Amino acid sequence: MTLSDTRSPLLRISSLTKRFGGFTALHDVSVDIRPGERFGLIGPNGSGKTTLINCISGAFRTEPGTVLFRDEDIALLQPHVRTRRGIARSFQIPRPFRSMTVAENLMVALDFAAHEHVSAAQRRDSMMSILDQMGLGPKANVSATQLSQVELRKMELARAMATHPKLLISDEAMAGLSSSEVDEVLDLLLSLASRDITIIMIEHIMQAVMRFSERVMCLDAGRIIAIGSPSEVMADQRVQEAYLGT
Amino acid sequence: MFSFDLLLDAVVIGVLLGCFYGAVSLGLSVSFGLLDVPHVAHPAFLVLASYAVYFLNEHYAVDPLVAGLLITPVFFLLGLVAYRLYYETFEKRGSDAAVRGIAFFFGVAFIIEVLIILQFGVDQRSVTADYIGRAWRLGDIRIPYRLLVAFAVATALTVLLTLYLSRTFMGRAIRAVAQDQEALRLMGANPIKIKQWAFGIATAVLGIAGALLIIVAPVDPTLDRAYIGRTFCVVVMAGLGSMGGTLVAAIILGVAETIVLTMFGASWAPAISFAMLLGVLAVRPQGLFGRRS
Amino acid sequence: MSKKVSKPGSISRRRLLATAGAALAATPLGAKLVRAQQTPIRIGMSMPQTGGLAGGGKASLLGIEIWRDDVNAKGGLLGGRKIELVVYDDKSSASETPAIYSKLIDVDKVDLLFAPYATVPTAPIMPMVKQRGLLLMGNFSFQVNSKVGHDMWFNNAPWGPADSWATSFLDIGQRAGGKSMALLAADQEFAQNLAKTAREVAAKRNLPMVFDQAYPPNTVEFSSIIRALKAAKPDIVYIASYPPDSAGILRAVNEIGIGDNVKVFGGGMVGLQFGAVMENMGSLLNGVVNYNTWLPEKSMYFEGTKEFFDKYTKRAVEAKIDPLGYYLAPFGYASGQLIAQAINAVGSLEQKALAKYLRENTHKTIVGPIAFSPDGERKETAVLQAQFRGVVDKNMEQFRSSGKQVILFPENLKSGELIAPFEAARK
Amino acid sequence: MTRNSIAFWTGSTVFLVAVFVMTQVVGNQYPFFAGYVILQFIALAVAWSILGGYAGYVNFGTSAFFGVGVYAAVFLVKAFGAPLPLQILAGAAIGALMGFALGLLTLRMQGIFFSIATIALTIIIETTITNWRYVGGAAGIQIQRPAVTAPFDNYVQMLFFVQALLVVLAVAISRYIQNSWIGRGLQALRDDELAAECTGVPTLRLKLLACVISGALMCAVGAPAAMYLQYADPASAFNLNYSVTTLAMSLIGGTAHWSGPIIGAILLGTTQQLLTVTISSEVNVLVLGLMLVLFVVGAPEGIIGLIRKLRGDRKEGEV
Repeated sequence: MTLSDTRSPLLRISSLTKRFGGFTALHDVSVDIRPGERFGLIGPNGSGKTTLINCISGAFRTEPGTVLFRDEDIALLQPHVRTRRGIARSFQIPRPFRSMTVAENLMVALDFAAHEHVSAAQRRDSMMSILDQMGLGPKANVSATQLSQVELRKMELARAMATHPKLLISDEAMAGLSSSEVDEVLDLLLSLASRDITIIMIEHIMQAVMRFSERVMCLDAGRIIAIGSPSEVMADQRVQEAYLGT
Repeated sequence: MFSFDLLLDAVVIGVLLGCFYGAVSLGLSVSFGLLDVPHVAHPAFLVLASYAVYFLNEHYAVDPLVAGLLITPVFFLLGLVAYRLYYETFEKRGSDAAVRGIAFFFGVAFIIEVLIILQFGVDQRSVTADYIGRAWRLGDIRIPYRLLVAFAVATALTVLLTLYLSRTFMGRAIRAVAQDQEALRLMGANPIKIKQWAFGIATAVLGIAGALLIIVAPVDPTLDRAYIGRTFCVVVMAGLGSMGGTLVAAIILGVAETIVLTMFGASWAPAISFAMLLGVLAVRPQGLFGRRS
Repeated sequence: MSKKVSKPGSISRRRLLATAGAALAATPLGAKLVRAQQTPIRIGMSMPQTGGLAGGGKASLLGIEIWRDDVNAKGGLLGGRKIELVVYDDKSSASETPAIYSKLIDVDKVDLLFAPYATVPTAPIMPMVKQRGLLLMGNFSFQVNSKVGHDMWFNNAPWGPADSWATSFLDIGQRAGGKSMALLAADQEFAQNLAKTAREVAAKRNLPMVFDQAYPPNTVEFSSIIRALKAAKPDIVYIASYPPDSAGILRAVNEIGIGDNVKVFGGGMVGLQFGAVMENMGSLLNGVVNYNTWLPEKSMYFEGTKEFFDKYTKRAVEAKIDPLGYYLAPFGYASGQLIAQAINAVGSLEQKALAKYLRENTHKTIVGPIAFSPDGERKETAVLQAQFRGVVDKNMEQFRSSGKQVILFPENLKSGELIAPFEAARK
Repeated sequence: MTRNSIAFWTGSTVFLVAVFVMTQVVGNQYPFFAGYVILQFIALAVAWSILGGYAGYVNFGTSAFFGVGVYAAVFLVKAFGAPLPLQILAGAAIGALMGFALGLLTLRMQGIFFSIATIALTIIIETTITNWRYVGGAAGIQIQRPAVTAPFDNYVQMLFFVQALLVVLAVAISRYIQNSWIGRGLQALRDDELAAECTGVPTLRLKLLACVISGALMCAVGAPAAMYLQYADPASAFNLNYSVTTLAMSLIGGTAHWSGPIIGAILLGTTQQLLTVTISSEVNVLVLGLMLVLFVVGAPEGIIGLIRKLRGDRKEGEV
């Protein structure tokens, strides 16, 4: 956090530690995410990126450490409550509701996380507009099991969007995609960001991170080793070591 | 009516009885604990093994334990076939395998029950051997040899299985498949073959366990229903997939049951052991010696 | 209604149908004499052929079938009407029998009803037959009519008054010098009923109860219970157990020992009457004093008894049923004999008349003379208490000869004296 | 109301009227006895599917809920001579409480652990009832039916009608759940519990709700069984058969749609009733075993799944 920033942060993580038995997955992590920021999270495999996401979205309980979201401590809230407060996420390995169509997948989000009471027709409209925006319009009534990899990624993002998030966490949404598909997803994320949604993007594909992020943080072995502008972080000695594995 | 003698006696008998429970649960600890197969027909296979042992004992005067060893290869093959069938029809298709698997194995259990009735009738059966019906005197305590046999067999099985799973290549592969099937596939091994082999082993163990079942008490064709709760209770309480844990959990169960049976109202015994299971599940869902942290 | 019988042949077919229809509508049973004389007499029942009671049910049914074949070989009843049995499996469960008996009464329209073997499947049909005023021949259920009070119920079992069972066993024990008592009963229906009367009788006699436990179904190991029982040092040990447990209990007694002060041991162990169990237990049985219903002792042979067992043995082996069949099979046959004598005496299938005849007379059967008290149970108990003697291992045939189970009670059937204490009798 | 709802409620009314007319016209008692058993299983299967089908939590404790319903009725009759509607209401209330307790205790467990916990619970409750002398304990208890109320002239006919009402109630609730946000939430958590949570579904609360509704219905269905049998003993009331048969019916019918359990229960229930009065031997059990295996292997989505597949194929053919 820079002193010049007067707005309070959207998400403030302070002194977060997470242990599994004897293994410390996160060690004293503190970071602030500003409203509307495009934030990149990188680090080698097993560095604690997904653990951090799980702590923010509520899949793991955290103690010690606090997680403040819009000035409210959410560390003890269940995941679905956090979703309703405005934290949405996609999964590293897509987790669609397999017995449903694409449209129904989104309807779950609209049914349970929509903030205000809206009519069924309005929900349908809102669902279709999200799907169109994601380029999934024609697939609305297709079973989730019949989607291609890139379509699954897009559907995950669409489902997250349907919860009307303030903060969207994209967990390696581009892994395993072709370069043209990577660009497609990246454009989608950029267009979402342009509509005042804060986005944390976890990614291994460096060009994507560089192009997308305003700020990048690098984790290694559960600790923050660098944080700053993309070029600063890329130039950091320790980041290069962590990635080259010296 | 408290007496220290009785308590000591109850503990000794309870440990031995627990070993017996452990022996009949070890196969399930592999098939359900390591492979996640909801094998509710496990006790039906167990009773089937008992009847096979009975048949050999009755008609060819084979010692029940020897008979149990003799049928293990057959049960191993049976296990290979059973897993193949289960894999082709459930695991391969993916989601919901557990729910349908349960129904499938219930069906199999019923079929086995009826086949036993058609072949052997509904009367209860037992076997004869020198060690059945006599006891070993240890001061004031007398211990039935039957239970000592159960103790020896259970310990031997647990040690052998633990060594097999930790020392041999195949054993380690089985444990790996329980941890992460994908990783194993990436290493070029075929997880299905490994699981099939493991299920074969789990079923083969039932040969000996079936012999124990009929050594400890007479069997009848529908006895399997009484053991569904007990065996799953042991395996879950132990925490999935730990052989030593299975034995320890079984012993805890056996001791608790025997103490209640001897010292308090005997008719509460079943409630006590299952209340313990619920307690363990509520506090430590991964079981006492669970494989997950 | 059924008394208004026109001579067959003198009525038109339409009239016959009309009469039959009206009769059937009013009382489904009993009014079928309008039919031609050659139609069979149909007896309906459910019988446990699967589940826990199947072993007994199958043996009992075979006894009834042998009676049917005997009657039919002699040309049937009521001038040539053959007996036909309509039997369904009730899976040993109480929840199956109401529908089955409704089917028997309303759809199959059988002429007479037999009850299924045992109390649990019988209990739900008692109110039904009472309400409809139907005769029911009971089959080894225990005190199932005491609350219902149906006056057309007759139990074929030799139980007699509810407490006679405990009375006879405690008599034997006290005569042998017993001054205290232990009670171990299965936590299941029949055993709990026995335990209840035993407690009452003991209380009445001021016999101290030093051990009183119920053990749950599916108990695997009895060593620890027997140890606790032994520690209480009782003189009389009354056990009310079920077939799977009886074997386990005796094994544990043999292994753990029961103490020298025990005078008599046994009483209400179900299972020690079945051939397969007795063969399995072999010498472990020696010394046990247990209830029985029929035994191959001289005093137990009546007219037709030997012939019955000749036939039974042959057919039981083929059907994989209890090869001895002492416990239930002859009483199934006797049920048939009772009803046949009533039909012959009354000359019709009129249920009330049959019931009246059964209630008021003494009947000759292959299990001895039978007379009923007003509640439909035996007037006097004929439950035997017998002691196992000189039994060897793995031999089914030994139980066919006399002397292996010496009858101690009742007096008129007695074939020997008690050997006490228990440990002495086991040698 | 949508066209579907109108069709459903018309169908239900026709069904109830038909059942009522049947009780007034048919004199033969057997259809009521056999029909009662089939209706009872329909209601049980439908109630079971609310948790077992929609949420995918396999409850082995059907017999526990059913048995508690039976004994709730036994207790009320013995203690207060309570009338049938009160027995059913009390059964439902106790069932709801029991479902709530079971849910709190076990719904954090995943999949098969929940199933095993329900087995444990069944045994604990059965043992408790076995030790409760007031309601007869292990020895069982005979109960007298009160006089039947007009317009019925036979108690079993009345029970038949009451059970038909319970079926309609259970189906209406199940259908409502399926078509509402509750059903969508349950379906989502069945597919993927974590993804459902992260999409805003309050999974624990929904599971609890399903457990409470399912439990209340199963207990309510059990209550009239006391009057049907006029006898209760723990071994029969808590028979494992209720659990297995209910599970089998739901899976054979298919759990994806509310009508699946109905179809399964009618098919399997009728088959069992027919077998009881025809083949009538251990072959009965064999048929249940074979049907389970064949359906689970050959029609994994149940009969509903088969029908959908056939329809789908036909549609594709037309295009």
